[in-house]
Amino acid sequence: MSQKTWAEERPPEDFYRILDPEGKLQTDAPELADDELLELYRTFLSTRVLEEKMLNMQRSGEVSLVARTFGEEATPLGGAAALQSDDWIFYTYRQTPALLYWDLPMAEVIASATGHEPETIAEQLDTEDPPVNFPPGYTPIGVNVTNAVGSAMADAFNDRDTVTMVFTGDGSTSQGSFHDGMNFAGVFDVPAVIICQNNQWAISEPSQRQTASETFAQKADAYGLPNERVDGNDVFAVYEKASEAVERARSGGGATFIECVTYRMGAHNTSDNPDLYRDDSEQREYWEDRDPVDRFETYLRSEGVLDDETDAEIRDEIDERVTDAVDQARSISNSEPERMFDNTLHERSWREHHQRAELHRELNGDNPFVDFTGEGFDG
Amino acid sequence: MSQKTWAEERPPEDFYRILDPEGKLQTDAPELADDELLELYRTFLSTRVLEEKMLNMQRSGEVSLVARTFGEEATPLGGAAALQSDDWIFYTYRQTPALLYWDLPMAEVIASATGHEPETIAEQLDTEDPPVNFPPGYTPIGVNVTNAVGSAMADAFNDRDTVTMVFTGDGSTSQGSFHDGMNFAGVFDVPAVIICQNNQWAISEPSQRQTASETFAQKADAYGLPNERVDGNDVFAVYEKASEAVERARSGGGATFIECVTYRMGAHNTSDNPDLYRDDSEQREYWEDRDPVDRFETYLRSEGVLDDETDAEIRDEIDERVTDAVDQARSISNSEPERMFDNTLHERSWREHHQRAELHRELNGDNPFVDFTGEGFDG
Amino acid sequence: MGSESEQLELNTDEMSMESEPDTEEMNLITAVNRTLRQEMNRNESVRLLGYDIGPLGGVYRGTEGLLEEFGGERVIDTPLSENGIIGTAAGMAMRGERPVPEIEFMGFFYPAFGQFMYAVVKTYKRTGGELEMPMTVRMPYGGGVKALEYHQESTETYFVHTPGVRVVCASTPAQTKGLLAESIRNDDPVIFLEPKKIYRGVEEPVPTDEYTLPLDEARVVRSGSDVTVLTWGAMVHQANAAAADVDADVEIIDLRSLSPLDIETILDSVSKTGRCVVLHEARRTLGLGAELSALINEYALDRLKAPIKRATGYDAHFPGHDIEDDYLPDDDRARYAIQAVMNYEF
Amino acid sequence: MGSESEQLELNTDEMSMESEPDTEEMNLITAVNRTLRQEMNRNESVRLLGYDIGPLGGVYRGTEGLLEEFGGERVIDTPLSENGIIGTAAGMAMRGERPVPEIEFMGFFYPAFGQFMYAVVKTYKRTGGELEMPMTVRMPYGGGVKALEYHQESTETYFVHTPGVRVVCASTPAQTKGLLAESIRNDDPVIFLEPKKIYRGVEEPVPTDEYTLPLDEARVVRSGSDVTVLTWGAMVHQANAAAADVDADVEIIDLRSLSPLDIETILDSVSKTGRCVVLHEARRTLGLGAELSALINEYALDRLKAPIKRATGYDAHFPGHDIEDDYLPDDDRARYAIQAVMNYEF
Ligand SMILES: Cc1ncc(C[n+]2csc(CCOP(=O)(O)OP(=O)(O)O)c2C)c(N)n1
Ligand SMILES: Cc1ncc(C[n+]2csc(CCOP(=O)(O)OP(=O)(O)O)c2C)c(N)n1
Ligand SMILES: [Mg+2]
Ligand SMILES: [Mg+2]
Repeated sequence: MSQKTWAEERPPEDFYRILDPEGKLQTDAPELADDELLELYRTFLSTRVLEEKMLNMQRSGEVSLVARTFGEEATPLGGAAALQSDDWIFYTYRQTPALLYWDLPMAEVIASATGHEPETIAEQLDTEDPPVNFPPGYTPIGVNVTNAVGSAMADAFNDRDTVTMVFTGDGSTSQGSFHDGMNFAGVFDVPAVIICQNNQWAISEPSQRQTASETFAQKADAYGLPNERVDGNDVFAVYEKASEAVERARSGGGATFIECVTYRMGAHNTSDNPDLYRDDSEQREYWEDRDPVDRFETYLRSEGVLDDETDAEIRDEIDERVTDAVDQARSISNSEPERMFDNTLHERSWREHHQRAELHRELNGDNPFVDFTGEGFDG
Repeated sequence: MSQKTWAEERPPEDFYRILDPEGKLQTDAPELADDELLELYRTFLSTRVLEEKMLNMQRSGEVSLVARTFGEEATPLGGAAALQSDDWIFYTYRQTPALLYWDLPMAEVIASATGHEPETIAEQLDTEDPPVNFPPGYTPIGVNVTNAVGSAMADAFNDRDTVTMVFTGDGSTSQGSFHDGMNFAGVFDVPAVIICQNNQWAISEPSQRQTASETFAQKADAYGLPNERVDGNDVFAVYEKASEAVERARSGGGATFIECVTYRMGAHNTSDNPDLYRDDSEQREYWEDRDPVDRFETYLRSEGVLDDETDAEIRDEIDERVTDAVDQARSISNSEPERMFDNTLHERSWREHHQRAELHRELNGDNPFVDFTGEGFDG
Repeated sequence: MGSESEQLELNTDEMSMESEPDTEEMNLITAVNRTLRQEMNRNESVRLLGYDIGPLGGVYRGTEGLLEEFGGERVIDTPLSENGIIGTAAGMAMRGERPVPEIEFMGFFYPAFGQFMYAVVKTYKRTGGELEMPMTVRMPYGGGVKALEYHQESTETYFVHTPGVRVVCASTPAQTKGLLAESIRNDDPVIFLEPKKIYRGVEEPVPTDEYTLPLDEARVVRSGSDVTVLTWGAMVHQANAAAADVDADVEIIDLRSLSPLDIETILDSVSKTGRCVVLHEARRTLGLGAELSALINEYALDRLKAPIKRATGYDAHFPGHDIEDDYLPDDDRARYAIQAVMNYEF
Repeated sequence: MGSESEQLELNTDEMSMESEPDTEEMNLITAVNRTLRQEMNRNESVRLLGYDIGPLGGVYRGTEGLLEEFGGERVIDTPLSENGIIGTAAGMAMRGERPVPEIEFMGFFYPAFGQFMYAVVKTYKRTGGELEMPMTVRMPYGGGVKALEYHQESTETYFVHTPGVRVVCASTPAQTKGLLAESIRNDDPVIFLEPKKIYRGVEEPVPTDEYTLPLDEARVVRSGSDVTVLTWGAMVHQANAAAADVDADVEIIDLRSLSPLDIETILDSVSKTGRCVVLHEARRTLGLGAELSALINEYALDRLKAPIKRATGYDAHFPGHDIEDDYLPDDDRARYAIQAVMNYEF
């Protein structure tokens, strides 16, 4: 009977790959200029630095929970880089590179982990809107897939050539909302790209406990969507297939489903302790050898796009930006308690008015329950 | 802009078939003895007679709503015939032949359309339990697929060799509960057979509006389940593939998904008027030519299993049974109003006790709102 | 059922119209249909989603003719998934559309509860007000039509307990027009309940011009000094019938907005009459009557001359046809409750 | 938080045990774990389902060690779908199993609302009592742990308004053991709420022998003559703290069963004290406090010396960490409510 940890099953590796684990091209590289390549590199690094920093802040209690992208960065990065301004990205908690690539202010990323009310962050951080649209990251999983497809329906019906990209985890494919999003995407032929960031784990459950399908890519069959399966640790492969999908979507060819095979190197988040359920010493080694950043760096250096000097410059710049962002985020003061009522409905009802008054009294040390007529808090 | 009715798209016909539309064998018939063949025939006919009778009862207001299986009978019949005693069938409102094949009393079928409380039917109809288990037919769709898979999980975990079969419509595959059932079936390798009775319509919507997948069968890919696609109007084809699936399930080989392609010849149910949304004169003709009963009858006669005399006997016997069943069902008197509280929870709470008393008073013409102490209705 | 004249009177100044508007006699479902058409003409972002709303025009014909007039990108027949409908509608709303999904029956909303809770009611807050969710979910609700299980439910509690959404219920054709138009124009998500039992039962003159009715004001259907009946939807008509048939001067309030409540109108009325009955189809326990009673207790206890009685559905599953009339509250049950509180003495 | 001695006393005769039972000091989550183990040993049909309940032992470790002891067919890690968990559990229950699904957080139950409404609460009725649905859905609920959105909810209203299901909430380790065991043995579906804030905060001696506590009896935590506080779960401890710190003789009732309610105990208490405060984390509108207030109004109005006040969460989304303490009711808010009703004069 006894089962202590899961035995992992490595998924098939017959996926699309451009850059091999040693950082050598297996086939033609995508057409990217040097500055575009460096932009990818910069995002890789800034993700690592930022997340490392946030991890420290979590340890010291400044932020409450951190979920890292570590080791999976090529997937959100390659996907996001395939988009254009005005496109939409529906993300989860594991796509930091997609946010940073499109200049979602780092301070906002940090702030969102502090647990401040959204209005507080918006007001106290004087930041610019990124060129790509990010709806909110939300906690419940699967939900964003359906919403993203709705977003793409809006584009289709308005004949806009905007594309919506959505990221979902492997575990999240089990949700009804994943099913709905995929199905509606097929029926309405929408300009969407649905990316499954298959890191093989959903908290403590390996993907063989999530589905019996051999690949996640083949789930697209159920919905009549074209699919791709790529090495999720190869930013070129992800970029190329995402670009094809974006192009198809933008030109009216409908939605595509892309499985990016990667691996969750660490804990689910800072509340999690994977030692309890997986013994991944062997897997770790295997996946460390396939690290997306190392691989890309090797390539850049071998192509002469990156040298020690540029690297140092980039790293310095990132350190500075992260430090600034941390300062900015730290400067946010706690919300006014009454904030909790903001943006519930557009207009204040009697109830809202009344409960605000109750809260106000309580905070002032006055008894909030003194209204016995319904008119006690007026005027 | 204007769209008045749907243009139908006939699904691909590259499915498994044994008996061609003319009633000729395309390949070997399943091994069924003459009495088994006649049992199938008898169920075909009794379904038609019973449903016709119920339609009349609906017109005269004796039953409230009738959904017919007309033209689709081979699918539930062939599926159900592949089972054995003690197996389980989770059905919807469109599998009357499955119920009748396994001797679910006709009177119960009729009674369930009268809108009597379940307890009333159970008490007033002195009927025997059928050899196969039927959980209740429930109105919300998709739900039964997950429940059936749970039933099969129970069998698997208890090492029983019972099989659970579940029927779902094409439209119902869009529900999250379908997704969940399929997914859990794959992951837990359960002894279940999931049959999609694809009659190409979900009330007013044709299946091309339900999903972009070319076939329903291929939806199984998403869940790692084997699938079959059969001519749903060919009872032999359905029986054969269902039998293989049942055999696989019973011997520990896990679940199978079977798409049976058929066509809803009539209205969704007696509240529906399909003329409003489909112009199916052409389709009807096509599908009438493929009528499952005609086809099977032709075969039986050509094989000498059926002749006019046997046919007449069977029909007489059915008429008698249906007449009896109608009489039985008609004899059910309306529920005692207090029945509504039965079987909500096992024990009566204060609330139930109290509300029963209120109802009782109301029915007696007494004011039910006279208790102002909470003790008014005691003893 | 008694006379229904009172509730058919339109409180015209409420509609801020000139006197003597042109009207057309119509029933409630026709008012739904006309209002959808009006709003779709008025604003291109209004899109209908649901199953069976296209060529069929809805199982109750609420969307009849709209596909022909507006095409398949405005009247969108979807796959058969309530969660998919609400979830894609939410995505559309995030992009500036004004989706008006139809859920075929209130009792089929439940599979959509995830999207409802996670995307619909929270987006506006979650984005600090940046993304709005102007969605109006239409649902036929309520019993008395001898339909199968889940076709007769009245489960507004699940919505009323939830922040970030309005719940509106119309009781007459003219009310329907004004409230539905306002719901669609409103920037909050709205659950719009249509009492299907009286889709076709009751006709009244409905002004042909555009008008809206406020979402935050209950409507005094009938003034009285002895006892207040709080109700909405189809039950307004039962309350009227009871009022006509009881030895008390009954004030009837049609809540119209079930969430948030117009507490001032409610308290004013009960403070005046000192007695109150709540009449609703929903199950009693934590039906909206519970909140109404609690509010009155909290803010007008000293005005109460009698306990508040709740004439409601019972805490049981909606029963079979043969006894559904015994389950549902009606004018008799309303009358009993009125008499009970009238006869009460401390 | 004030003294917590009172509520830790075990009402031992309630457990029908001999005097002086062996006990072990433990916290609430350990009591959950031990009780699951006990019931799994006692009855082979008890099977746990959920995600992360296997090798991880639950994100709160409620199922720790159980996979190793009972194997993967008794402790079933499922795909990540609440609807799938509840739906397959329902199918298993139809086949005579006693599934005990875990929903990781109450706020993630919503995608399962379809299966819950269609299969769980209705099967027993739908089959005229032939098929039972003996399922116990365990869910950590409630706030105060500085977790993300939907990890802090208290939405028992959705369940309490629904017929065909029991709703039970434990407030101490010893209560947990007796109530959870009884829930699992009970033939009705039970929503079993675990106050995660005090999973580890409070320890008490728990009898080592098997015992059950009734699902239909509220518990008088502390007797008093001036005012009744109705509460449950983590708030019982806040009520105790408030009672210790207020100039009134407070009676505290831990409801234990939120549905159906033990109305007799409630009415007895309020009839005695004449004053009542409800204390709950849930949003106020149609929180269970509404029903309690309405019931008291209906059956004990003439005993009331003051309106009933509801010290509750506000009608807003559960806020960010920075202000969650201002959202949640605590001993202060309870005290204010007690004082308000104590000082009230007609
Ligand atoms: C509806 C819902 N159920 C449960 C959770 C709790 N939860 C958060 S993340 C997670 C695992 C998700 O796994 P996966 O989709 O593979 O994404 P990953 O974390 O691996 O990126 C779970 C169960 C949730 N957020 N939402
Ligand atoms: C959850 C839910 N939503 C909506 C309905 C209303 N409804 C009843 S049958 C039906 C169509 C089902 O189509 P399909 O699955 O193809 O089955 P068929 O009627 O063709 O046999 C619909 C929408 C329902 N019963 N349950
Ligand atoms: Mg994952
Ligand atoms: Mg169909």
